[in-house]
Amino acid sequence: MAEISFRQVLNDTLREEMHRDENVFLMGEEIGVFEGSYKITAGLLKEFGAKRVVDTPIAENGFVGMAVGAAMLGLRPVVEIMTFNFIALAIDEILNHAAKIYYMFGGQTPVPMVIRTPGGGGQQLSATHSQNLEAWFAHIPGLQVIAPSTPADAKGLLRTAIRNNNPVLFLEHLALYNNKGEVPEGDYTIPFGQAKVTKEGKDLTVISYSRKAAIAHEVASRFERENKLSVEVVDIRSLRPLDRETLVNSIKKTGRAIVFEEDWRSYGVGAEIVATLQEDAFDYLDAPIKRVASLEVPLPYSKPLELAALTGVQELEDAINALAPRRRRR
Amino acid sequence: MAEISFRQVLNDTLREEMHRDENVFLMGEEIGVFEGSYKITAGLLKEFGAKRVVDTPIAENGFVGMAVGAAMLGLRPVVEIMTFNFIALAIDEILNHAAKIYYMFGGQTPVPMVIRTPGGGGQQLSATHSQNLEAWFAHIPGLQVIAPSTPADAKGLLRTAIRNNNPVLFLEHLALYNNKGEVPEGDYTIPFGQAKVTKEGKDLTVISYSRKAAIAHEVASRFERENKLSVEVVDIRSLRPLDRETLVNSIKKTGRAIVFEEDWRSYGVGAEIVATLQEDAFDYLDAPIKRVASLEVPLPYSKPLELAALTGVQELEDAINALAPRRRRR
Amino acid sequence: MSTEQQKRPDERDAIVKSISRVVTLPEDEDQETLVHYYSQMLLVRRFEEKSAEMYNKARIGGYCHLNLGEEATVVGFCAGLGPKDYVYTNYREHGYAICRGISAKTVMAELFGKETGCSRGRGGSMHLFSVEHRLLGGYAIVGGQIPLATGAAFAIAYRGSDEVVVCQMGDGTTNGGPFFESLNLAKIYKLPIVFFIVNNQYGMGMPADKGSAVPELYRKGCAFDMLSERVDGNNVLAVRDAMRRAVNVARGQHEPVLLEAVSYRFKGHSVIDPDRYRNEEEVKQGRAQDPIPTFARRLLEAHLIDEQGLDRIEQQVEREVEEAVRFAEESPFPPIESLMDYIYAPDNVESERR
Amino acid sequence: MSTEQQKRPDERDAIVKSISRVVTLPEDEDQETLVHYYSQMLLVRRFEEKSAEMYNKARIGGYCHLNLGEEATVVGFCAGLGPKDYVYTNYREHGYAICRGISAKTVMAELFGKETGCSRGRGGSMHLFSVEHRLLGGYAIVGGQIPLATGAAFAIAYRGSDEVVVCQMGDGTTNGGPFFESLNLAKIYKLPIVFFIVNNQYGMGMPADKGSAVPELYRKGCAFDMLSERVDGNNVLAVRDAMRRAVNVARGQHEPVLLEAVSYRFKGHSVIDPDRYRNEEEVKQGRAQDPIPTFARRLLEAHLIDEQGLDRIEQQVEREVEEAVRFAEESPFPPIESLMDYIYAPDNVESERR
Ligand SMILES: Cc1ncc(C[n+]2csc(CCOP(=O)(O)OP(=O)(O)O)c2C)c(N)n1
Ligand SMILES: Cc1ncc(C[n+]2csc(CCOP(=O)(O)OP(=O)(O)O)c2C)c(N)n1
Ligand SMILES: [Mg+2]
Ligand SMILES: [Mg+2]
Repeated sequence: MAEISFRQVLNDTLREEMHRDENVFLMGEEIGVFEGSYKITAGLLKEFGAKRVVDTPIAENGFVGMAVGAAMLGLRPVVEIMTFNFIALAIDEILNHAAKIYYMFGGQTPVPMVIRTPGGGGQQLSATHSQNLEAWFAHIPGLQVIAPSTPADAKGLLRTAIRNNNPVLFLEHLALYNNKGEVPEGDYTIPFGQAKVTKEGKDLTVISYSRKAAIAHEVASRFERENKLSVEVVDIRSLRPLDRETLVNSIKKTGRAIVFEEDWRSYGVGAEIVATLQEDAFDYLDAPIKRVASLEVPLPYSKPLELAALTGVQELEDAINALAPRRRRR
Repeated sequence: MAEISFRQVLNDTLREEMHRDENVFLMGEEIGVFEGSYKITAGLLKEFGAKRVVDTPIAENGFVGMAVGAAMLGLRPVVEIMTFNFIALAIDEILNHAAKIYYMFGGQTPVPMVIRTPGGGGQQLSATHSQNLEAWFAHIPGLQVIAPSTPADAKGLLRTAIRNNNPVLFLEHLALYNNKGEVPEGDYTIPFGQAKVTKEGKDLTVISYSRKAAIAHEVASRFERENKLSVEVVDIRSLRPLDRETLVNSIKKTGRAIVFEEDWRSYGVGAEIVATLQEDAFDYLDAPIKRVASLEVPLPYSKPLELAALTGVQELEDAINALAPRRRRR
Repeated sequence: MSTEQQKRPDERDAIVKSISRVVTLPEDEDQETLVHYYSQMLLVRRFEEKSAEMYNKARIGGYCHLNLGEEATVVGFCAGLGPKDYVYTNYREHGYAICRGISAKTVMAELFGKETGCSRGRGGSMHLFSVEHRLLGGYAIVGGQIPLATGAAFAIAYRGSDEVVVCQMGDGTTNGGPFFESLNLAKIYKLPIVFFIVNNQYGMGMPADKGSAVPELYRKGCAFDMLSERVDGNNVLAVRDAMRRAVNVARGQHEPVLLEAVSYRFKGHSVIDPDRYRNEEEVKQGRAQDPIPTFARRLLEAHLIDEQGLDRIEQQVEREVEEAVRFAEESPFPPIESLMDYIYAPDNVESERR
Repeated sequence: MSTEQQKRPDERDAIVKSISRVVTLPEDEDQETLVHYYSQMLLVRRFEEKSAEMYNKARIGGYCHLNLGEEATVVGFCAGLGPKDYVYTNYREHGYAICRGISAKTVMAELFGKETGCSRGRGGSMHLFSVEHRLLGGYAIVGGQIPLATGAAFAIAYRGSDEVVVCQMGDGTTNGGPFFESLNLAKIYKLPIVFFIVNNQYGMGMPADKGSAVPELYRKGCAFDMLSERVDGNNVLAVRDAMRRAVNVARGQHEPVLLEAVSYRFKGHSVIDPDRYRNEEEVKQGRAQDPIPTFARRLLEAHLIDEQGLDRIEQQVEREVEEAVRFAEESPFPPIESLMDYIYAPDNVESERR
């Protein structure tokens, strides 16, 4: 298998899906002439023309709503919202329209569309450009929320998203775009609602998604090499629908868990994971599940403050060491 | 003490605060001539005039943003968003501006404002007019989220909200407006971040807020009268800041808890409560904390379906009976 | 038809402000059609009166917004469209659904929340929908339907087919961002869409000219160099003709058009609104514009119908409405087991190429 | 000053499209002021060049948007304001901060993320702020600042004081809902505000006339019957005078005004943008409009300064910028312990009556 970057695999997948189905088109700010703020759509305007790679003005509510309407007539829009933060301006069309139209009208019109958007902090983009709002969208029935951590998953899940008949929020991460990984050839798809054990372990489980899942995997692998603890890593991948079974099974095995998330701790994704596990795996838990999340502060620009606010490798290692069943292992 | 309705106490409190401080003014759709979609502002236009009771066009992003700007200059806007659902159009000004301006600019300008809005379903208002999105806002550092269940708390907390120097989301509930209760006279205020044990009990704890806390209190009182179980009820009242201590202390006493919430279960308020308790009271939990929440569906119009989708008295009683420590009590 | 020359020589679209004028009917109109418009207007009127009655009997729940007073606008709107054109509306859409061809029965059944309703009882009064009749929804978030309609027009242009989308909205909706963003998008992409403002002069209690910086709402088109026109919403033929002109431009030139029909809301904002905030004299004048008797007079004077004919129509309409209520009453509610259906469309439902 | 007669007899606000014209300086201008404008423009130019250099040296992080090419607009904008007027801008605001009187040192310190920065290092390049200088913030959500500025103007009207708010924004921002909603709100409430569009002809890679249905952005004011004017953004005096006229109207009549300055973005959207999407010839022409040498020539020809004078200014400016960098370098980062400060304002901070 070839080693491909996250950015490249997204670009390839969009191209392939556009070739496969003429109803698939791209829409968003600066995705054409500018080739995307993060170059995910590089070359696609040249290849497919302005009909299928649509540069929009800065009107998130307007063009996201347009995508919903186009989907109602059977097109398959793939919308790029330049960064996750700007979705705040389009939420009405997502919450009250995209997610409700199929149900509210008694199942007469599916809304097959994808919203791609990169989230995440760590590049000194300040408070309004560094947010992780995935918990909001995972809360909404009618939506599906996907957050891959590897190029392979990005390929398989983006294909599934584009072919799915319902609205999908496909969450990317600024700091993942340059990550490389092996990617299966061909028409590779991954069903929604399947978490993945990316590393087996027996002492404890780290549950994560998107960029933090990639970091968790590195940390766990290092712990193994340095034969410290045996850490299992579960990549949620799909926040809605959520794969409770895979999570529960891992806890039944390890009895201990950490949720590693980049969003704000309170009312974040980790809260749901913890609640789910204590409901379904209560008797298997040897210790409280820890949440390792970012500090609850509007992310500051100043580098030292930003570093202190965002959770990372150090916080995860400390949590693993604190939670590890030392005595039992003697 | 006088028995006053929730609606009346909100109206009285707004009037009193407007008399107390000329910087306090009201802004929103139909709050003046129309006297409010739910008549909370009845009579205030006549009393204070159009300068301080400002009818706005249908432009939530615009007038909520205006309130933020007016607050930056020292006014104290109290904005009504006709129903919680429409806040979707104003989220950018709340998330990226109201909640960040004080921090992002290094503490130079506080943003003292209140957004009042009624949420909740049960009146056949359909999918886009029946939502409970409080978990979204409770997730945001820089905001405060308040959700009273009694007229007395509404009085004390709304006063505090208006006098607070930071943005507050003050959550009301359509089905609470006609509820009556005793209300302390005078300049009664309640600090934020204090949950309240509204009924003492020993068998288990029901944790709730807003309308569901009122229902929980009724159910628990009936269980006592019918000397069934002894149910403690904790009204969170303040979702952000959250009073962990009061919640934990109740669990230390009862060992069992139910979170009773009207919002969608996944990634909702209950998830945070459960996560918090299993972190801080893990060793005191005799059974998994149950979440009794609404079904995850865009709320249907048809009455029988709507009733089936919303959680209520029956679901709470079933949960209490299922969770109760029967054997231990023999 | 630009903002400069929106007055037409035959004055059909001229604004009648206070006095209700009886224009003699043009020669070229055929009798059947004109009588049909009358009976449609009457059907909407009676249907809405019945809806209010059923609401007060608690057969209908939630919010219920009526087209009372707007019948000429509603009928003219639908008469100007082709069968394959798409319609998006706000929540005040009973009349549009009926004139679009959805039977009064299935509309009433929807208001009753029954499985036989046009949205299977899931939507209710504010959310009528029918793929078959190309009514792509009544929406209750003010302005929410406008970007959707713009996107539907985008899909038509993308496919190169020749339908047009017509997006209805109220006067109060034209002060919101979604309205302005959509007009700009429709113009830069040259989309086949008509933005149709029903200026019933109120958004709940807010007078149209108080919430908007410009009282003539069609003038907002100037910010987008958009063809814009205002028409007398109490004149069914003027509305129909203006709509035809607009639809022709949209279809033929792929140019969006902004159309404003000036009408009047006879009653409160919704059935529960006691309507205490309007000046009596004004309401009297507004109701004096009643498009239905006015049009009846025109038909009588042109000898296109006689009193008996009008009575027959009255009876037919009454029967149709009674039928609708009976049908709605007798229809079953959706089964509780179906509560979780339709949250997600299955993979096999290849979303229809409409 | 209505949209009809925006051309002024003295042509100061006429648009110079391709050739850069040397207008002789009007008599009534005093030397000091004119020379001061020149040195301010040069200061902005050198400050921005230095910012780019520091960004590439990784002293500055995040996004960094420069005013290169917009100096006449920036200086004219600030010259037209009174000291008590409030300014809201977007994220391309270094020049506005400096010309508003915030020292280059504290601005550069902010870009470095230092405690001595004008936002205590919390905001960075996109979020400059100073209560003292009444710069109420640079904002990075496109359009987000417009409702805020409108609300600030509301507060002024509420208090009956006589300041004016000026809200700067880019061309691409005028296609979004917040822009339109704010103009309508400002007009119906009669607020003392000037909406100032810097049409630098691009929103990132999107040409202004591609994203907007109307190429002349000031014309969007027509949808609100708002006084609107377009001015040559390369002519510092024309911008200042237009701003003065606008501010006078806003202050005196509490009428909002929409002002558009046509300028040109010399470089990429931000420092990291290689700017590959623009046509070379066009960029050459745009840069040929460089307002700084043009203005220098005018000063020389009017004998208001000589070459040595220009050199002295060049040196002063260089020194000021070097000073700024040194100050920023030497300033401390905010202490980690202060991370959680300023999330919530304490109760005792009675929010200042500004
Ligand atoms: C975004 C949003 N804000 C507020 C409301 C509440 N609301 C429902 S209808 C209405 C008035 C709309 O007036 P108009 O556009 O003139 O339509 P009309 O009711 O007159 O047909 C308002 C404010 C809403 N449904 N959605
Ligand atoms: C709501 C929102 N959408 C998109 C962006 C990304 N973005 C930042 S600047 C910009 C272009 C703005 O262009 P213009 O208004 O002309 O201002 P200029 O950069 O030219 O000064 C875009 C799309 C954003 N910051 N906010
Ligand atoms: Mg109206
Ligand atoms: Mg620009």
